[in-house]
Amino acid sequence: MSRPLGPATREAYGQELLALGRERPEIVVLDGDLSKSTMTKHFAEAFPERFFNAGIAEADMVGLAAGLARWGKLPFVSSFAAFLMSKAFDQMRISVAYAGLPVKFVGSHGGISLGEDGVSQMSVEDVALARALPGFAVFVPADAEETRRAVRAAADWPGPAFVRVGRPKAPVVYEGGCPFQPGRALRIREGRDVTLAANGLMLAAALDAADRLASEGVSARVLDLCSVKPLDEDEVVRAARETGAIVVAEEHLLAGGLGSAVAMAVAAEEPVPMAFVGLADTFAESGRPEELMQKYGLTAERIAAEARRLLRRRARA
Amino acid sequence: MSRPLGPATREAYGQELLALGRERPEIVVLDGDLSKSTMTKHFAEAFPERFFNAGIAEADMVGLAAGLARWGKLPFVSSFAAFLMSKAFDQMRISVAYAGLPVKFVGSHGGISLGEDGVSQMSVEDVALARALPGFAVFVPADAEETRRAVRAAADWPGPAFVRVGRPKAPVVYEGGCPFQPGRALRIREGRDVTLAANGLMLAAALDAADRLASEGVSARVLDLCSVKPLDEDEVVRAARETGAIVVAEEHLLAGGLGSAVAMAVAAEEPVPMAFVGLADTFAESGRPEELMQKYGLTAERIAAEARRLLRRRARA
Amino acid sequence: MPASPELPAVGPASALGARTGVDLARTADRLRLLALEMIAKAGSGHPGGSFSAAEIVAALFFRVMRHDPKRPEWPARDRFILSKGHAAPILYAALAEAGYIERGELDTLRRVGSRLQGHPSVRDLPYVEASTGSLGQGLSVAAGLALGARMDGADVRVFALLGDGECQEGQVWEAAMFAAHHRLSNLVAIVDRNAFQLDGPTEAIVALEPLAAKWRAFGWDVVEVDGHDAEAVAAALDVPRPDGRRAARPRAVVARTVKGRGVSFMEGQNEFHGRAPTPEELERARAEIVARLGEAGVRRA
Amino acid sequence: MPASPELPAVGPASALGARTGVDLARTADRLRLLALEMIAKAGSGHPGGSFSAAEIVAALFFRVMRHDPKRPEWPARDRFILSKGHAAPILYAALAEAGYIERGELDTLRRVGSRLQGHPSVRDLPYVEASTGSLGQGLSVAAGLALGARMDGADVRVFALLGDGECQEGQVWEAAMFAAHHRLSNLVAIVDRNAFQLDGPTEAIVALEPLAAKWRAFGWDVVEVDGHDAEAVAAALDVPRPDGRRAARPRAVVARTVKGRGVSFMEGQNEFHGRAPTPEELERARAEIVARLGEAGVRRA
Ligand SMILES: Cc1ncc(C[n+]2csc(CCOP(=O)(O)OP(=O)(O)O)c2C)c(N)n1
Ligand SMILES: Cc1ncc(C[n+]2csc(CCOP(=O)(O)OP(=O)(O)O)c2C)c(N)n1
Ligand SMILES: [Mg+2]
Ligand SMILES: [Mg+2]
Repeated sequence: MSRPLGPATREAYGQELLALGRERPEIVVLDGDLSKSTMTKHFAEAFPERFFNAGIAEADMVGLAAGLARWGKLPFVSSFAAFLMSKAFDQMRISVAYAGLPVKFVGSHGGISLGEDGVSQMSVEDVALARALPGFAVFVPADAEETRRAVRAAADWPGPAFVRVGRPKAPVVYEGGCPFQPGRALRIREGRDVTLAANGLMLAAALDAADRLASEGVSARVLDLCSVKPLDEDEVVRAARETGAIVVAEEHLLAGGLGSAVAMAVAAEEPVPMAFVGLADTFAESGRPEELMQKYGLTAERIAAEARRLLRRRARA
Repeated sequence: MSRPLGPATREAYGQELLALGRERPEIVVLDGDLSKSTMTKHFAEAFPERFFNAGIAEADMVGLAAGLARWGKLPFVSSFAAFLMSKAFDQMRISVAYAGLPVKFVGSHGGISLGEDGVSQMSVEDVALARALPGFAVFVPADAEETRRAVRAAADWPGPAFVRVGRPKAPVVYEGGCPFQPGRALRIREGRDVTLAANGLMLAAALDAADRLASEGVSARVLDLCSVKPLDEDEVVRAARETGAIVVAEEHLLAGGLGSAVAMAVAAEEPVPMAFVGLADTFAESGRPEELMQKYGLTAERIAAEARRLLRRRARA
Repeated sequence: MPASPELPAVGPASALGARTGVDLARTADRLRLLALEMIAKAGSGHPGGSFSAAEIVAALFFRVMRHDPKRPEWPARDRFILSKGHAAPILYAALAEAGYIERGELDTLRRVGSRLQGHPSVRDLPYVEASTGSLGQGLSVAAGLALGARMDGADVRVFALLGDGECQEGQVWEAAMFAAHHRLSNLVAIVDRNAFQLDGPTEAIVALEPLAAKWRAFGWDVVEVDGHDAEAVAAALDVPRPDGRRAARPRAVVARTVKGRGVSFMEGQNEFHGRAPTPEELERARAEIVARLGEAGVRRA
Repeated sequence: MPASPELPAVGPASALGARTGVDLARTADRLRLLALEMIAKAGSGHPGGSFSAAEIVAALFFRVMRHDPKRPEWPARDRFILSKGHAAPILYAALAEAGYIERGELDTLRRVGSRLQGHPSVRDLPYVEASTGSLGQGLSVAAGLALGARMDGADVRVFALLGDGECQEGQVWEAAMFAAHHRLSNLVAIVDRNAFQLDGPTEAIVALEPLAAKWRAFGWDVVEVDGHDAEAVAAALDVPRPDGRRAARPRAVVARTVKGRGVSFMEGQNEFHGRAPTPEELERARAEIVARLGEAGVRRA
């Protein structure tokens, strides 16, 4: 990627959680024996009496958080996104979502870019699962700055929320602050010919793709859809209307992810040709993050190629 | 619903499992203390030595099945769809899907039509979760006849599979046998003006909606998308091209369900206006099945209304 | 102000000791009667596990727990979680008997729009702390409440009622391990040891014995008790308040019970795990309970 | 045909008794050396929990288990599941040492396209029975294999190696309860009791003690053993074959170990739970192991 690398989004989470902890005494934090990786360790060091290590027992951890929330605390709960969503989905469903409790989940090591540890630790379905929890907000920030905003927004969100953060250093997208708000898409680049919508690490890739396309005379709009849920349907539909084609890119399975949410919104209001960059029905593997992103097609080149394909098709039509 | 009621799809499952058990000695069945409800009891009575009650321990049950499959058995695993998918997702992800083992999951009491027991027992996210498991086939049969075919197809499917069956008696859609095949949509009614695509109990509702529309001079095609995964993208795209509008109906959350799969296929190849009938981001509640279907908009009227809306919009355009 | 046996005072006005006047055995039967009628009216529900828990729930609501029906969200209330959520009817009966909800509302059980969901919903009802129905989750939520209470130095106890079959869920043991580690002595787990789960006897399906030894090995202070001796149950449940002498361990009460207890033809008959009585069965069951209560007791129920 | 200490015969040709000639202590160190180099080359991985398990894995692969590297899918093989999947390097070392894979392939650990995934993948490697890495799942899969073996009357034993931290997962206790209920005496669970999990000491995070009592209360035949005394470990693991005298209970071996064992500056140093050695650390660690093995032993490793 051509953008300078900033801190990992998990590191930004750790720092922002520490800051929030200073401001809000009701915040408590739970982790599932991964505090050194999820970066809740910063909070744990500063507020040991408000930090609970649930051990390797994710289901119990989510129930504990529900109880703490019902008591009146504001719990943040972390683990790898894979274990958080996959091992405790039913607890989120009943103990948290159905109960309507404001528990905040931050899953780290989202996507395949965690690299060498491989499939068991990779979360490529967390967004699909979180979207399937009524009342949950779902945010996938792109860089450190946006993570800080998203974590704060999660704390303020009235119900439960899930935020996905990542392991590797993240390309800087937002230099002078990020105006992230739940339910709002951020149009970070204007464009007429095609829209590139993305979040997480794929947002920087979308910007790079837009650069490439610009050099070919194609004007690509770029939307940051960090707020997967609620989705800014208006802005998405506007993009469909004004640019006539949309490529959605995400570090996630295509099934149930961001692309599917955008596809439904667009189909309902302003059907236009779309393309989807993400993982088809497959597991990834161990490897260096960049190599994996390349091998599994999560790249700026791929986004640009899909955009070109949509434009060619429009030209033919 | 206006179609005659036949056996519940869970009952058809129980019977077909028994038949399969007679034919294939390698089939073993596991249940999570719900064999009287999931109807694996028929198999359990006939083949007690090939039936294992895992107790109320769904995660372990899925792991046991993985071990049995690795040993060389062909395990069918049942519980309520809600507990099966929600409590054992990670075990399906790693012990089954990543391992590529042919374990067959049949979740009963899918959807909200289980009625009085209420939210905790209702599964409205099972299809989204199953779709997010690489290599899984996902079938949602509409009636007893189709269930028999789908259960058999699951047994034959080379990898893992999930089949959703339901609690209440199901309207008969297939009288003289059902030609269900994985990856094949069934065009059960021809039509030119709009396509109604559905599965499970909503298929009968779609047929009823088509009847209503026919009486208004609208020719509605009806597609049975029992095979949610693999999805018959060709037939779906053909429907888009030939009818120009699609309503998708499912007894499931809109997030990550059948509608989202169809929306992506259509957007990628032949964008047309679509409407989605299903549960928005909400939990249902206890109540009589018909009342719930009515209250949450899972009805023929609603499908017909959405079709009319799409047609009016097309007329205006 | 001593409470009358008919309508026991459960609020803070009544000192705990004063409530020893309540006839818990009769109260338990009154809860059974309400639960029975509720389930019959709804046409579905779980009598077996409601009845086995009647004395436990009676002891909690009308003797052991500090709570005030006029202030359901009173911060100093003791908390109760029905982890075996399918026994909702016995909880709803207690909520009605204590005055949290109207007696008449019990007729709405399991109907569209009702607050009386098939399984308890925290968003719908007063004095309900957790949404349950998916087995295995309640003890974790209870431990979270107990932890919160301790963080804030609140003099509050938390009670969670579990099924024995439910103890097959691994999450129960996760919660047990965590609670013991954190020495949540303000937490009490009660296991309704009725020896049956949905498909049959627990020991035939996945055996739980030695159950008390399991809880002990997980660090709990275990008391075994006859779950239909309401006074004995109350004594076992009434752990010292956090500000009192600390047990330093959470307590598990293994209450030996009979599924369907209180109605002869339901006792140990697991078909009544989850089905409503027919009209005839309703009458027979009603007659049995009424015979024990006497007409006076019934009028109030 | 007695096996040579350098390259122990592990196939069926060698009667079990004949394999007592293998020097398990040396073999364990050779596995450590391979694991160390593999992790260093990969630049990431988990030395701590690989080293604590070296004697256990050595005892299993080179003494206790019946298996034949020339026939990885031999139906009569004993099965092994590394439930604590992050210790993959010690498993891969054993697979190489036994001859299932080439020594050179170890250099591909964690690289794109390699069969040596960060955590074991059943689809990729011979003599691997389960994909692991998400903790808590292996014992259930092992119980399923043991059950399948028993159904078919196969004379096969199944071994699952768990972390101690991993025993905080409820699924482990679900599997324990099921296996005891079904008297899966052909199943052995080994707990690598190295007293550390990722964030620190197990007893400081969520205490597991009394761990042996837990397994016992869940119906297992428990043996505690020094996990670095490979001969003692082998003896504890070598449960009677199903056709022999039946223990009628599955066995749990709680192996007391030291995390990072075998490299002085890694022992009990939990930072080496999940990080690769630096080049200098690699040299120091290598030197220590080599000193124990002697040059002859190293050449073969
Ligand atoms: C996770 C989960 N699995 C399955 C069920 C279905 N179910 C409802 S009640 C029940 C049996 C419960 O047995 P037990 O805990 O002993 O309760 P009791 O005997 O007191 O009714 C089962 C399996 C459920 N509610 N939740
Ligand atoms: C379900 C799950 N949660 C969290 C992790 C992350 N993780 C990897 S290793 C580890 C610690 C394991 O401790 P233990 O089981 O004691 O293993 P050992 O000490 O032998 O390395 C954790 C928490 C995981 N792999 N799986
Ligand atoms: Mg019971
Ligand atoms: Mg350990």
